[in-house]
Amino acid sequence: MSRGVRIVFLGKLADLAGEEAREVDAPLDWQGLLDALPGPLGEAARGERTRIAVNGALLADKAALQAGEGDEVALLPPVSGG
Amino acid sequence: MSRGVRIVFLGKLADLAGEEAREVDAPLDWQGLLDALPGPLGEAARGERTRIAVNGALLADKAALQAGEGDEVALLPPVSGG
Amino acid sequence: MARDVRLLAEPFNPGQFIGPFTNAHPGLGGVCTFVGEVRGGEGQDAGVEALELLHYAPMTLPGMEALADEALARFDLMGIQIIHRTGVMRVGEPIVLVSAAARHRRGAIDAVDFAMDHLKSDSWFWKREKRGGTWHWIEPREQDHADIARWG
Amino acid sequence: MARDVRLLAEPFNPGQFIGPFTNAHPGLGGVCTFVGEVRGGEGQDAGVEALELLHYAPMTLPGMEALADEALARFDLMGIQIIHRTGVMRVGEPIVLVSAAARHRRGAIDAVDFAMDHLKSDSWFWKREKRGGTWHWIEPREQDHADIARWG
Repeated sequence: MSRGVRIVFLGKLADLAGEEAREVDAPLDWQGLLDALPGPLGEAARGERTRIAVNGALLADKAALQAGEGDEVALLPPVSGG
Repeated sequence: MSRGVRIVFLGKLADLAGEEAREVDAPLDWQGLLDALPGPLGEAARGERTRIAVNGALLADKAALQAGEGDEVALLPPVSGG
Repeated sequence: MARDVRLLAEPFNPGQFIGPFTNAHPGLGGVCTFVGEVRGGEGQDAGVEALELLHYAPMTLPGMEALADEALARFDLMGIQIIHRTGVMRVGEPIVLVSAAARHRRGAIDAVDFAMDHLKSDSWFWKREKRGGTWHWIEPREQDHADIARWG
Repeated sequence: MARDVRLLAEPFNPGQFIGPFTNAHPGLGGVCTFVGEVRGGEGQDAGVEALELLHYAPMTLPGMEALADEALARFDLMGIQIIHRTGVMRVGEPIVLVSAAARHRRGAIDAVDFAMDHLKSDSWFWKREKRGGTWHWIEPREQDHADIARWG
């Protein structure tokens, strides 16, 4: 089993990515994440309405992302309305 | 069957009256009702929190009571709380 | 627009009303239901052996029907159901059930809230409770007036 | 104080939850329940063939549990139950059920209102609907922010 960092794409970001998750090398910081997500996916990651969680915990500041081996980084677009 | 006026006592007024209803002679006006209800029952009828209905229709002004043969006059104490 | 208003003299099971009411409104977004039961066991309710609800047939059901119509006019509903017990009940028995069906939840929830406030404070029911073998009449509460005043 | 929070991947019947939840709280004064279903048939909902709710396991259920705890802390409840579907649903299928049991009705009704506003606007679900054979993502609505703002 890979011991990199797993990036999970939620909601329509999975459509944008063409997959629900991908593995990248550890460690992964904010710049590394943007480098790993070119094009519209990277733009979405930068967007202020997209939240990022590491192992289920929301980051208050995305730029502070620090993920290591075995961590799961989730890209969370805004939730759908009622 | 009597064709007088039926007076119905609701809630605790039935306890006060010792019965749920009584028949009195028609016609019945406000003074006639008070004459028919001596003591605490008459006091309760006068009380501003007791409403009076004729054949299920609330009177806006109790003193305007006019009941004829076959009418039902209800004495309604305040409803119980929630 | 369905209106179903009933006075029941015998115990009822809320499930017998909620399912059919829901199924009667295809396309709905939500159903809000409140079921009130005879409260017992604690504080001021300790020692309650039974509750009796008295009504006045010429006024009580017509008043509930008028309340249902008011809720239908005031909120954006597909239907409303108001079921109320009369007679003697024991602790834990359902007294009242109000369900509102609507395309959007806000109307359904507000209609139930509105109907319960008015049923409790402004409907023709007189209650007494039995404690230690003796019946005691329940008086109006100040809170009831405050509840009604919420609706302007 | 009972808390029952579940994510279900398969269809459910509201009655299977409401009865047992009610029976689990002897002495209660009332139970308020809201059941939301997949809306269909009219206006902007015409032509909806199916709805899919996606969740994120590490966050969605924990978020619902935190919401239930917040409702228990905020309202005077005996218990709360939150059941939410995930996966693909057709029109008329229940999506969500929230029940609150309390000694007094106000707490039960307000808790359901509170939980629904937060579930709809502030929980980790992403929805898409199928129209004409094609899936479309549902975007956030302005109304959702207004709903949350009601609770200060």
